[in-house]
Amino acid sequence: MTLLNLHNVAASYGSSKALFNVNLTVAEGEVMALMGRNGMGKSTTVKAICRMIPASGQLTFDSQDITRLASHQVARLGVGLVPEGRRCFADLSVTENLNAAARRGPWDFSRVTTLFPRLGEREAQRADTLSGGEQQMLAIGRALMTNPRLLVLDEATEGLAPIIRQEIWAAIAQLKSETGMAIIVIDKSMAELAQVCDQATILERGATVWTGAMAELTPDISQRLIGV
Amino acid sequence: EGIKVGMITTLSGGGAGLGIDVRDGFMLAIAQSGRNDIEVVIEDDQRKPDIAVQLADKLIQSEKVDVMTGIIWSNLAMAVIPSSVAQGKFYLSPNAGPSVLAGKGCHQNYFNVAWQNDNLHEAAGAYAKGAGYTNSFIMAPNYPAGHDALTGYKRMYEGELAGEIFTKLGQTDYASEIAQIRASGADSVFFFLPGGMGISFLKQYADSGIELPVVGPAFSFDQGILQAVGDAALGVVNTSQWNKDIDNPTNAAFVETFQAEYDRLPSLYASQGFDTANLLISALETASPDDADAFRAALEAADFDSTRGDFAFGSNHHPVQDIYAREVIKEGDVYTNKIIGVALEDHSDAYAADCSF
Amino acid sequence: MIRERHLNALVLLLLFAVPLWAFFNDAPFTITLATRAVIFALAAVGLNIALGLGGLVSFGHAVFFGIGGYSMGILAHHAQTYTPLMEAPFLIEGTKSMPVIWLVAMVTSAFAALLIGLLSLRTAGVYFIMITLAFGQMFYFFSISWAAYGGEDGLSVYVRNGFPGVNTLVPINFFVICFVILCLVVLLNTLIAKSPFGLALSAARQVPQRVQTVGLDPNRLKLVAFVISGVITGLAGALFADLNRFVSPTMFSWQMSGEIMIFIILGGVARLCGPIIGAVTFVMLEHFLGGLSEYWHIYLGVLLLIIVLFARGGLVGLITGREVAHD
Amino acid sequence: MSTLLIIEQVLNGLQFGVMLFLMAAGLTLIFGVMGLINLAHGSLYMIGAFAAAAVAGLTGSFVLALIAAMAAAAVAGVLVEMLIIRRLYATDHLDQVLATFALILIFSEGTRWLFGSFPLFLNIPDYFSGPVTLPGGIQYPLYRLVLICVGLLVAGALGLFITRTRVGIQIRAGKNDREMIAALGVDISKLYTLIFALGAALAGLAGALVGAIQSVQVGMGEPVLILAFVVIVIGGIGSIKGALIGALLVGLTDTLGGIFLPELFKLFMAPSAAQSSGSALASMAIYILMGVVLIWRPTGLFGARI
Amino acid sequence: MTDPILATHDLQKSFGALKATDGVSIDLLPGEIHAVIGPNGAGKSTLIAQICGGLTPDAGRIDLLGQNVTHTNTRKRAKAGIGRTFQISALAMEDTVLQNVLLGALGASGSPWRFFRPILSDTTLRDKATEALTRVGLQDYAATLTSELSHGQRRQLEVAVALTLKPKAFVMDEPMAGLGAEGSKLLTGFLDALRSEAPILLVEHDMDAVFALADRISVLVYGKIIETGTVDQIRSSQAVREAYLGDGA
Ligand SMILES: Nc1ncnc2c1ncn2[C@@H]1O[C@H](COP(=O)(O)OP(=O)(O)OP(=O)(O)O)[C@@H](O)[C@H]1O
Ligand SMILES: Nc1ncnc2c1ncn2[C@@H]1O[C@H](COP(=O)(O)OP(=O)(O)OP(=O)(O)O)[C@@H](O)[C@H]1O
Ligand SMILES: [Mg+2]
Ligand SMILES: [Mg+2]
Repeated sequence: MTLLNLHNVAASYGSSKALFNVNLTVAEGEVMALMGRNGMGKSTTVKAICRMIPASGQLTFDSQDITRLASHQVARLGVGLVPEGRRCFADLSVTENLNAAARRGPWDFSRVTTLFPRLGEREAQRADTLSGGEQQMLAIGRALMTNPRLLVLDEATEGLAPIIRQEIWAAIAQLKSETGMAIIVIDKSMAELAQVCDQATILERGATVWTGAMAELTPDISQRLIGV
Repeated sequence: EGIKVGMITTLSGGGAGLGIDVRDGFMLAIAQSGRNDIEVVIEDDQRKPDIAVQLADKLIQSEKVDVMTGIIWSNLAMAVIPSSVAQGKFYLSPNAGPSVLAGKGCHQNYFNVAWQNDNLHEAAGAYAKGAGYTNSFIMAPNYPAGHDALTGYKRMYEGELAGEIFTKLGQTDYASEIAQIRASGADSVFFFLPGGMGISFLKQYADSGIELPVVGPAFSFDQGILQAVGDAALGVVNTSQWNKDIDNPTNAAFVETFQAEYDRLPSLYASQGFDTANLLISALETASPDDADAFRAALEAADFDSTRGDFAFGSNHHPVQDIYAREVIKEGDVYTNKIIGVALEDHSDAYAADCSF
Repeated sequence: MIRERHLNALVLLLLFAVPLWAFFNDAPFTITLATRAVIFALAAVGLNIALGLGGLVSFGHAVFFGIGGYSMGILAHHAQTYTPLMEAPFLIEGTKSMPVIWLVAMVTSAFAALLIGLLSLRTAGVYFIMITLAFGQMFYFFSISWAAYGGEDGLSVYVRNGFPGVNTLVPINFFVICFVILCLVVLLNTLIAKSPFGLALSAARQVPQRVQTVGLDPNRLKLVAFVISGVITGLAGALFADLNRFVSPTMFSWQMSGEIMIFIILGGVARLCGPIIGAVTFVMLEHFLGGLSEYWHIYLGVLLLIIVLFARGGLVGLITGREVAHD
Repeated sequence: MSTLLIIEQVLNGLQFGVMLFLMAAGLTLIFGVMGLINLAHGSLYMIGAFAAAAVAGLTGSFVLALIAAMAAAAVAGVLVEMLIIRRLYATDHLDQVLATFALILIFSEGTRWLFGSFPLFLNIPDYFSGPVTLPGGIQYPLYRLVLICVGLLVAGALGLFITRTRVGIQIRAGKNDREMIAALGVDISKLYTLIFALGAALAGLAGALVGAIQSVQVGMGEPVLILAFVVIVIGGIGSIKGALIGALLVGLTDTLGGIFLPELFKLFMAPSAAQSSGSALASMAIYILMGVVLIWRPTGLFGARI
Repeated sequence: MTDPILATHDLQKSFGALKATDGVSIDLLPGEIHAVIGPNGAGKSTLIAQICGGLTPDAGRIDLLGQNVTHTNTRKRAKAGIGRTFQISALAMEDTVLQNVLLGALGASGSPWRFFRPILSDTTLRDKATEALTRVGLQDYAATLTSELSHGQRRQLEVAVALTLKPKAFVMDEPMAGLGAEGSKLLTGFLDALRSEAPILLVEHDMDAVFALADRISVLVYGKIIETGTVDQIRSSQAVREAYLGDGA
């Protein structure tokens, strides 16, 4: 069943257009890689989904039109965002960050701290004094605490130690297999993406230029569209 | 052809009540005179000196008024009057009377129809002396008019001082001053705290349980603010050159028509505005401002019926008048004042000697 | 939509043409009003150097306005009473000469700005706003109780000060003096904005840590901007005092600081002519609304609200549209 | 000067401080938490006082007057937030300054238009009026003791609200990153309206409580506004604890400065001149305090370190 | 042996009870790329902040070109030759790309006290700036507002600004962060060439880049260097695997 669908989506920052024609479909339980070179509109697409910038075209989530909803309404429908650059709440402690927008469901404080023990160790520390990696974990934990149906990870492994990165990929795989959560992943590590993702969509200059099963993404296509 | 009067007064913001009363009193007299050749241009100074200066420029330069009036506050008066009279205009002050303008800085075209700033305080001092107070606690805000007030009181009072305090201008909490009064062993309290400051002080003073007699100038007991002070003011003695019960026909008619016209009791300031207009009208009967010398002589004669009864100008164009002691009473629902005696008779001011035109 | 550069030229032209028209049509008060607007604009252009370029939201610029005012007031007061300002250790006399007064106003403002800036720049953001306000209030309360120079009553100067070769008593002459100064300062502002200093200052406003890592001291850049800004506002204060022939503590009041800031916001922050348009608009609103009703402040308030809500980037933003990249 | 008098003056300082806190509490919420410079906060204080005076005049009940004060201020606050302020969160502080300055003009003159130019009457209710005798024989007005208690109570309740409740956490999160908290599913604009209403109601309450011992008049809000800003900046913006401590510091400095500075000057000056210079310095005292605090700790006593 | 360009000796820095830097001695030799890797929260950024002057160490010493700079401020260290890039981009977002680079050139020139002549008419500065932009491949974006750059482009700009300083030593905190695979590859090639200009102290989590570039690698774990060595030594170290690399690399 289709969970999220973007059809002919366009968006702009003020007068400069960033998205022209994005088409993207995520089915329930599916993990989708959103790929493209730097500046091609991946993060902008995420913002459009989360209604953080005005967009035109058609966006549906769970067969509901979300094109005109407010940001918090989309989140409540079940979109959990781990934004580019983490954006933890600087003045809040780790616990407060996690609890701020928590919603009922299988993911709670103890489950998140089991996934990321380090967050448990630093539960009273202010977010702005956490190390970069700790902040990244916090951002993921925070999104999980809202118990989303679709988790959006925008460069969620950026700046993490390889060992933690592995943990996060493992966690994504675990989420996929155990909870059936749908996930959109933006990441630069092709190898890992290839392992966990079912589908892939590639953007170029704000438009979808390729979409298909991960397995069909040949080195030749990726060389041309992503550069590796 | 008619004459043009420029009135700069405070009509908006915190101190607007005073300006509105002066204006209403003034306009009432103009209306009653039946003269339609007097045009009054009214401007709002917002209680800002630089705005007042600018308005004066406007009235003189583009309205080309003959006579100016209206300013409430001494600091605005100091900003406007010297340069206006220097440009040959007549200025009739309905309220402010800073000491400089009564003494060294006096001017032949400047007439004060209300009082010299010290007058009411002097009267308070005289009353205190007469009432047998020997150990007063005195208090005023720390600015020139406040200093003048304490000086004025001390000039007539002659007793000991239990304490002398300068408060902050605009202060609203007087707990610490009240504690000092309680501890000082004073037998009476004199204060000059115009506007909201006086209301706050009186309410807090009444609530403190101190029962020492209080004396002050009329400014904190004027009709406009008495209602806001309420019971706390009852029985307090204050000094004023005017009260609504001064027994003369002009005053009785004034009080009645003012009430009928504006639906409120006239205040001290309204009476001053009214008298100022009547002085002007009386002078216009005999001369025109175009003939400055004749007009000045007509003003000096002060040949009009004042709400205060006898009224005359001293050598420095400031009033020579009786100043009364009044007591705050309640008439039905309304707080008002009643005259209980004369504090100073035919009083002029301390600066006249310094004045030579 | 017109280009901002054209708008700036138009504004200055109009600002000059209107009083000129008034001069030939014998409307001296219009000239006075225009002079007032020009002086306020000058004060605001001064603040805009700190605020617009340097991001220093000073809520205490009335300090410099007042210092300028009192420089004029005190010097002229001593000159007109023939009393020396100071006898020991050396004799200082008052003066009625504008250039001298301006110099004194600018130097004293510079000192004050240096001192206030040094202390205030330890803080940032809202704390900076408030600490500058605190300095403003200190000066205000001090001037109120400074009996030697009139305290709250202020100081009157009976005759406008002189400028060599110009009869300053003629309103249009005084206007021209103020206008020329304004133009010079606007020119200075343009140059600064494009200069190396301006670039560094702009970066210091946005990313001080970056400025440090390229080897520059962001606080020193800001301090210099603050001093330049204070000097200009101080000069405006001296002119304002001369326009009114009067100074009083209200020149130091927080409302004054607020008004100077409001001129800028109204016109458009960091826009070259924003402060000028803001000051002119405000003076005109005050003048024309003032006669409408006793409650004219309500109209003023509503108009200002409409401007904030619907004109992003102030009036200049409204007229010229979106801000374009600097060239 | 006797010890007793000094104790009484300290009490006065505390009481003045608590009074300032009532005003500062609402301001620090709106200013600190929502990041909004609300110059019109003083107007909300004034609205509270006027509403209280009007209702007390009509009904004679002080309790009703207090309720009316909070309600009127809250309603005004909500209206202002929904119609105007809401559009300004995204813009910088300066637009807020101009907009709320405009609001001051509208509120002040609107109030004058409604209630006239003269101060209104609002008095302490009988059951709180008059002095009580404290241990040691100090005669102290009961109402002022009540004020101290109310202020401390509000301080405690607010502190708990902001640090312990979920709504409190969301509000602080919104302060850091409004867009992000919304993207996580919190309706931040509703939340902000609520906070604004709460802050306004507190200002209204302060206006009514303080109005009973001061004068209820147009323009009463602005001087307090400045003091309240001083308070929250000394305490560190956004910190309720800071606002309380800042308020007490300012209250004590102001009260004790007004007494002791002139005394100090009398040691080496003529009494009258000492009075005058002493009180001149005293009127600057709190600003000097603020300057010193900020130079020592650039983000106030309890503000976030940068 | 050649003298190190940059060296720390037994640096100590604690946050409360946490020893973020616990006796770190590390050096940077001419012409080399010395990578510092370690788990998140190990203290890498804290170490960099101390080297660049953002934090003052509790104890220990920092030498730059043989001079003790432990107690000089950021500005002086920048002048003395440290070129830094930030982990989270610190750029003037309202200014254009060119203006950001010009700032670097201006800083290097050391004299911002010029008020009257437009900076753009200063061709020396302008050439320097354009050259730096060209080297990172942003020459076409000179007039773009920095806020309109994508994340990856901002990282490139960070490096460009450091280039204009012509530093004696580069200190880079995760320059690859946020770069796409292709971008990383390009930057890797670029840094490889850069080392001949000045040595680089590189903090990076992108192991492909680190292994491709580093002459030496130090592994920082909870404030302590547990190992320093060549790529192969580090790769094969059991301790490093456990603490950091995991079994993927
Ligand atoms: N706030 C903004 N204002 C204006 N333009 C922007 C803004 N953010 C991004 N852009 C532009 O929109 C385009 C798409 O940016 P976006 O951040 O979506 O790219 P991306 O694919 O996520 O790149 P990256 O991999 O570098 O994160 C870019 O060209 C960028 O310059
Ligand atoms: N100001 C501070 N107060 C308290 N703890 C701090 C402070 N700054 C950093 N820390 C802590 O010090 C440790 C080291 O942080 P640092 O940022 O140096 O890590 P890092 O090695 O750069 O990690 P990453 O690779 O994730 O960026 C972390 O545990 C962090 O939480
Ligand atoms: Mg992105
Ligand atoms: Mg780090």
